[in-house]
Amino acid sequence: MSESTATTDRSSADGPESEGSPEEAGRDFGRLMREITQSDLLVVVFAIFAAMLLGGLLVVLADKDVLATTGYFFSRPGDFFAAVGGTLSSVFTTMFQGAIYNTNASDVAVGIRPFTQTLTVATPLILAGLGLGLGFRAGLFNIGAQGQIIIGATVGAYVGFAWDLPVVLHLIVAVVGCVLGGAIWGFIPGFLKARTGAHEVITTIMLNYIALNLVSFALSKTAFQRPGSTNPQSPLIAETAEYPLILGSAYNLHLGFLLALAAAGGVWWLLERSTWGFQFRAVGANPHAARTAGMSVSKVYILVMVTAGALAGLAGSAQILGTEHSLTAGVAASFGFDAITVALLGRSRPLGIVFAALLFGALRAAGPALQVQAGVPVDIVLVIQSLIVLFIAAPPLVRTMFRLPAPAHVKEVAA
Amino acid sequence: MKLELRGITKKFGDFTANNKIDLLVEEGKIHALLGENGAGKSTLMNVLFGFYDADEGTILLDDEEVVFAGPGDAMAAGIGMVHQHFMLVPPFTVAENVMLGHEAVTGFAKILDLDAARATVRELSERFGFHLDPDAKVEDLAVGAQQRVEIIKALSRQAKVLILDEPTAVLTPQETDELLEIVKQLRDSGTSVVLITHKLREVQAVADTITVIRLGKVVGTAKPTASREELASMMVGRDVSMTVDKGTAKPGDVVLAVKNLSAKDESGHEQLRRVSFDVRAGEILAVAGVQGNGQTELMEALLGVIPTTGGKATVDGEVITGKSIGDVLMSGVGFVPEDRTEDGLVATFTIANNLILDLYGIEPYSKGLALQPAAITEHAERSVEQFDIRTTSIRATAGSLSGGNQQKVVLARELSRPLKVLMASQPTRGLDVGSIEFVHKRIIQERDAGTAVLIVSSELDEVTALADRIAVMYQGQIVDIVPADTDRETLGLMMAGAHGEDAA
Amino acid sequence: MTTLVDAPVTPAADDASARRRWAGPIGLGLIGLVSFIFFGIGSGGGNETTFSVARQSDFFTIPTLTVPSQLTATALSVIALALAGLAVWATLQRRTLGWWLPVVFTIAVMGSLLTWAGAGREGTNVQITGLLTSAIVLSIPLVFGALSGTLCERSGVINIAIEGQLLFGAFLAALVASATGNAYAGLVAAPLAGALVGALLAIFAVKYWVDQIVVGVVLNVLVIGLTSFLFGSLMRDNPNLNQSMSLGRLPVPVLSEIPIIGPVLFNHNALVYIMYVTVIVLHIMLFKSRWGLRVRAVGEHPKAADTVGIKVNRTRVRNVILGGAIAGLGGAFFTVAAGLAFGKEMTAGKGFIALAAMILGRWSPKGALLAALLFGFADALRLQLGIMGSPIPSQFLGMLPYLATIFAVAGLVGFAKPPAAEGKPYKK
Amino acid sequence: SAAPEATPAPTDDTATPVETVDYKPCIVSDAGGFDDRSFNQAGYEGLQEVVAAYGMDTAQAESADDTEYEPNISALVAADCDMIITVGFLLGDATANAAAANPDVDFAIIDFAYNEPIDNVKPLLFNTDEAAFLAGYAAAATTQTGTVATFGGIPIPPVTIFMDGFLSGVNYHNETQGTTVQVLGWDGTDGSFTGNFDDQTAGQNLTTGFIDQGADIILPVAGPVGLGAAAAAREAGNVWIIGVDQDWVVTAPEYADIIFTSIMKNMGPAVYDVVETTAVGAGFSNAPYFGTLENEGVGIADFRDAPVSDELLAALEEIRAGIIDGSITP
Ligand SMILES: Nc1ncnc2c1ncn2[C@@H]1O[C@H](COP(=O)(O)OP(=O)(O)OP(=O)(O)O)[C@@H](O)[C@H]1O
Ligand SMILES: Nc1ncnc2c1ncn2[C@@H]1O[C@H](COP(=O)(O)OP(=O)(O)OP(=O)(O)O)[C@@H](O)[C@H]1O
Ligand SMILES: [Mg+2]
Ligand SMILES: [Mg+2]
Repeated sequence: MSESTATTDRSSADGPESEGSPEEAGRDFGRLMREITQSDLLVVVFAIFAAMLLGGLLVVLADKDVLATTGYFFSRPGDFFAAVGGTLSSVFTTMFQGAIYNTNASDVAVGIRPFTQTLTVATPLILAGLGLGLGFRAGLFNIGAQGQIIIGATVGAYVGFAWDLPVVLHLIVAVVGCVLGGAIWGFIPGFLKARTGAHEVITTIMLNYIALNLVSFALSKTAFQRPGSTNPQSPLIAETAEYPLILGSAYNLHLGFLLALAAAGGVWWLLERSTWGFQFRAVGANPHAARTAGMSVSKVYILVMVTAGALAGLAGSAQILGTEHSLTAGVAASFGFDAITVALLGRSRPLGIVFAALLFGALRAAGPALQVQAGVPVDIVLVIQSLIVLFIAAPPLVRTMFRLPAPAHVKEVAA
Repeated sequence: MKLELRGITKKFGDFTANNKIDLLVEEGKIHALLGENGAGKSTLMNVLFGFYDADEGTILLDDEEVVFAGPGDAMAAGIGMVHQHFMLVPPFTVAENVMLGHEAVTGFAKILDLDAARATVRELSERFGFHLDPDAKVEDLAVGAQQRVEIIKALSRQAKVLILDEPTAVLTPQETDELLEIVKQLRDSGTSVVLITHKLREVQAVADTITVIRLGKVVGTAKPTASREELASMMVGRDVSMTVDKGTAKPGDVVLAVKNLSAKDESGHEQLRRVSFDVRAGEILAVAGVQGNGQTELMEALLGVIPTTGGKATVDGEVITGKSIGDVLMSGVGFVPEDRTEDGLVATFTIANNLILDLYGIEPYSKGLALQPAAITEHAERSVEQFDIRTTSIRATAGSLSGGNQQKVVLARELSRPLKVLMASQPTRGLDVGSIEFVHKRIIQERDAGTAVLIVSSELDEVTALADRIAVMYQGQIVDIVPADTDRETLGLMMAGAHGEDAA
Repeated sequence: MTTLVDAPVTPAADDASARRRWAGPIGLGLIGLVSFIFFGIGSGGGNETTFSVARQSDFFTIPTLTVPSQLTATALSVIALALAGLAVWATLQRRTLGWWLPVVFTIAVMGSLLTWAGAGREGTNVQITGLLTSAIVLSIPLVFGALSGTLCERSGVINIAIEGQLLFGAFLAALVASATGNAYAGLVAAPLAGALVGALLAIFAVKYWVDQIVVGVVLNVLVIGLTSFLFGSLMRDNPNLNQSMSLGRLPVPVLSEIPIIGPVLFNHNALVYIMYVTVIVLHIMLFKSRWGLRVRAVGEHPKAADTVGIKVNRTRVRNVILGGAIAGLGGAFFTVAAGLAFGKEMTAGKGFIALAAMILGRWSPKGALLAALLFGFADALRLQLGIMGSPIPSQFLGMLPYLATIFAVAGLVGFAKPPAAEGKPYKK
Repeated sequence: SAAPEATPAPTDDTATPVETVDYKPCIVSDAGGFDDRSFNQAGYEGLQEVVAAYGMDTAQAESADDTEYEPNISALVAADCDMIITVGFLLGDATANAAAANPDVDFAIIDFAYNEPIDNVKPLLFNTDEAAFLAGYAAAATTQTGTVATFGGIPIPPVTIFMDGFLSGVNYHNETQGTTVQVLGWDGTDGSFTGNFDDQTAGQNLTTGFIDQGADIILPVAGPVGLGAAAAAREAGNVWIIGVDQDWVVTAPEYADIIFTSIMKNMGPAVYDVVETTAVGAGFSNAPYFGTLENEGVGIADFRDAPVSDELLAALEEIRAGIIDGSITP
């Protein structure tokens, strides 16, 4: 039930009543009602609305059709507002059609494709986000997911195209490869922090760049290139190493997504229900007390970073075994960095991270449609996406903007 | 300056910490505010100081209604406060902390005039017989020393109304007397003082009027002439025995043996020099001494928080020095740290979790990797009820508890498993008389159950009340180990370095 | 630099402190050994290395210096090893040696590396002056960025938006400079751009308690999006709004004519001199002035600051805006100072390196400068080796600055304690 | 839709089209984006021209990163594009998949060829090294210091092919004319790279470094980073820059006076032709298009201010002929 409160926890230090518990079912119901009226869900809806408006206006400014009308604005203001309205609505509908359901699709099967695309894109974000969230809970600000994804994907890719193994086994070995790769890349900063106190922010940033150079180097060697080509692009991985498509070949959604959900469950259990997680959270909240209580802070740091790396490695597997199937220097896209926002938006709670990742997935999935159908320049697409995130991260702002009631526990401070 | 509070109500969420409290402090009077832990004293003072804004009620200074947007306004209005939870910036030096907010500066770049600040600190600590190095970093100071800084900080501002929230909680008897003298002087020079303390002797010594609050309400006022028993029962709402009745100890064989133990602190100074002593099963050895004479390091070295540089310590013949903290704890050592908020609790964790902070790894709280929620809850509810921890729920965060109740959480945790040795630093710091009585009972119970108990306390009353034998520490060494009935004066002298026999 | 070796304070470091003392010496030893084997022996007998310290632009022209590669590289490596030995001894004696040791050590190793790199190359010789000059130049945005981060975090606000502030500064500088036809106008505009981003960060993080890192990351994306869009539309349609304007050099009289030091330190554009001043002023203000004391109090223990009447959130807002302005000023480096027109995402992640430099410099302006210089030097070295042509694959050369940083933080700096209240919104 | 105007083409103001053709050619960029001063931009501008000339409808999708190629192509397919031009080898797989899934859509891909041809994909390839060879020869003949230099963004074939051609051009001059001009920054296998296509200041410092080593003609193969090189050259004086992809005298006029020549890779015209022939001409064929000196798919721009002798120009003409008839291999 930490879960149920997870997304609404403002921080683990909020009000004296930080947890619900079975035996308080009655009060829980009261709280539930409170949370619905004041919940972040409502805020999210309004946040997206606000961001859309702002973003929409930007699109309008970026749109010459509309700008044209401003010229003779005073003579025929109607045109202007018509144009503005037109652009706005096309942006709204396109985002919906691009990310959730394609309303002008011939049949449902086609109509839901955008949604499956959202889930597919969310997969690596969930996994990497879980890793980072784990670190944040333990007080480690790990921004190394990018590098961990890259190394994981590199190892996995090699297993995928260079070895040939029987069906199921090949996939398993490839996934393990990704996990190991990521774990090793996570171990380094964990170890350095534990042994020398080296700040993880520095080491992880640097390791991201190093990973990028490593993969570029690998791709400059024939062992990683396609026969007869010198392009920095690996051969396609064997089909035996690919994640099976769970909805058939018409959709990109692959097994990795289920794996991600499972991982979310696992991480929740690890954090909230296991002795490891208990130590992680204790060290994160008060290392002095944790140490006095006999926990080994260094061990926790290493453990956390390795686990985080492994999860990022899994995210790498979603990329290489799930969608890309061929290793390039850009295999990690910007997932490693987006995952930071995802984890923080999800307040480092597994369920929160899943939701945040889905939001990001939807935003990314809507990108191409926005460009092609609504003719929104890619840069403005970026802006709209970031605005949505910003507003969603700012419930107090959205509340003031839309006069929503503030949740009781925000006022409280654990002195 | 005359101070009046009318109908102050302060709520935290749905919990009411102050309920329509009226309080009148006459000009030039010392007004003692009594109440058990969690009664709402600090909250009330924080409201007065403008740190919390009250949900209801008004504040009047010299019959003028005032509204404080923040402590800044309060100070501008002439109110100064010594906070129970020190408001000091750890990495700053004493001087910097004292000057913060009303700095002496030179030049248009407003460069700090640190010498002026140093001077102030020296001059004040002269006057109060505090020994403070203006250039010492606060984070390196023992809690007692930090308390002195907090006091100097408040006094250096020449407040017209001075709020003292448990200023003597961690002072030595001598320091306490000095402080009370100052307070009297201040009163005579017209300052109004609100004094919060759990030490009734001090109240009787200096208070002009006494107000007692319980569960956030004023339950009455009393004359300084009232007996300690009367005051105590007013606070707690039941009769409290001021003296611990403990049977004579029946020491068994040596459990904790310390041989020539030496240790350095983090800054590399040797704080512990070849300390040796034994504690037997079923006896209490109390370490007396002025704060900062190595007691802290002794405890930390025994637990393994700081590395030892020589000697060894054994529990039932098993060496514990050099072991990991976890192993030491698991070998049957219970530890109550000196600084509970820093080392004893995780403020953002639920009470339930704090109660298993060092037990999470053992049955029944976990099986293998898996925590056992049911057991954890059950344990939490048992402890809360046994130790009478005042809280709305075991799921409340430890940070929301009052000082006394936080201490109870730590004790409850450490006493909730079979122990060979119990090591407790300042076990009753900041506790109300009721809780003190309770804690002392529990410690003696533990002794009678055959546990070897090692207590460090700067509280002579506590030392004499609990100890079967008293070890006096001075400058990192054990001056002498004397019987429990040694008189206060002798102890006082020994704490200043004199040996037992020449002292007597 | 001495501050970089004082004793660690928190448990993380306590656990490590016992071993940590060794990380440094061992690291030095290993590097010394590598230097000896690869550069010393590796230089190959008979080869010669030519060092040149003068550039055609210089006032004095100093003849190039040619040395026997193997001998020189070996000698320098031996010196490095000796220093490493000294460090080991000092550790045994529980003594701390001053900042000079790492510095001299680095110089020795670098010397032997360069000797090796230049061994037996007729066409190219080792350009000491050029190397050091570009080290300074490449560190400029890092210094400003790290200063910005320091200002913000000292008051308790994490500033991940440095990248965005640099980029927006670069953008506005180019735009204004081109529009007004005056590079200095751009130099003035840059801080405004940064301050604007800073203000947004402040509003969301301080007023609305949004997670500071989320705001920062989002602001970065926002700035990238906006500048790229305007670059692709506004600036593309009217190229005269994005010309390459240059501040031009302002050689300091006399000083700039000293060999090596002159060209390296005193023959730059205004921005560099502003940088020198900013570092010094900020260092003094932050650690010696009332303003600094209050800022640090707010960042360490806002509640305590509040109880002595310091306006916590006001202080934070001001610092974040000021920090933004400084980063924005640093952004001017990419355009008007470098004499370049604006280009999409031209800051290329420098903001994040600056963030690392801030931590490496332990949240102090002086430290930020040193850390940034370290990185700038490693970066310049990487370019120099590429130019002279070296057997090291270019991708590994590309790693050099990052590896150097990791070594510095793990080996020399070790544990650094951030401002305690960093990242936590102040709610009462 | 507002698409074409959203990222306006230089040809916005072209006269109203002669005729209106009902054909919809579209384009997907790689992660470089349509203003990369390189093949994305060239391809995009070529498309805009042909679209404007024949009043065609069009659409484009810029890829923010490698994961967006496939979604972007499908979005264009969904937008009923008749032809989709994809830019760069990174889009190779995505294009092949899309082509297989949409046999009725024509594709053209720049800088990439498949081992076995695909019916509805036309590769557009460029023997850039032929042109670079000429530039190299000219540089070797012109350098005062006997040192020329080149550097790249990242070591990938589309970049290194320039450096290869340049290098062998210089070497050819050394062999035939007995000079000992040396090339810094590329030895045929590895060399100097900024590590990305964004960091102009890195290019600037790299160039300054080359100049310190005496180089007086420099070939930056790094998109916008080349501008950093130009700035450094301008600052140092007496240093020439060789432009790439397009004629920099046109695309970077402010540096016109220090542009030695440009190694042109005429992707714009190539795109124009492919679209034109498919839409209004002979129709689509998947036969690869090779840009060569012969068909002027690649070439070098005129030496404007550069001090080149008539002998050199003559020599270059011979070499061009030699390359075309195969007697000289770049
Ligand atoms: N910030 C807070 N949030 C929630 N509850 C709080 C907070 N501060 C105090 N409380 C609660 O209010 C009550 C009064 O606390 P307060 O600190 O005033 O007690 P006190 O009289 O000072 O006790 P002590 O003698 O132990 O200091 C306690 O029950 C405490 O748990
Ligand atoms: N309702 C409950 N009943 C019994 N045990 C519980 C209950 N809730 C939590 N626990 C135990 O306490 C452990 C920590 O849960 P809790 O919710 O207190 O931590 P948390 O709220 O996640 O901590 P934080 O708020 O710091 O993240 C759980 O793993 C479980 O073992
Ligand atoms: Mg919780
Ligand atoms: Mg209190």
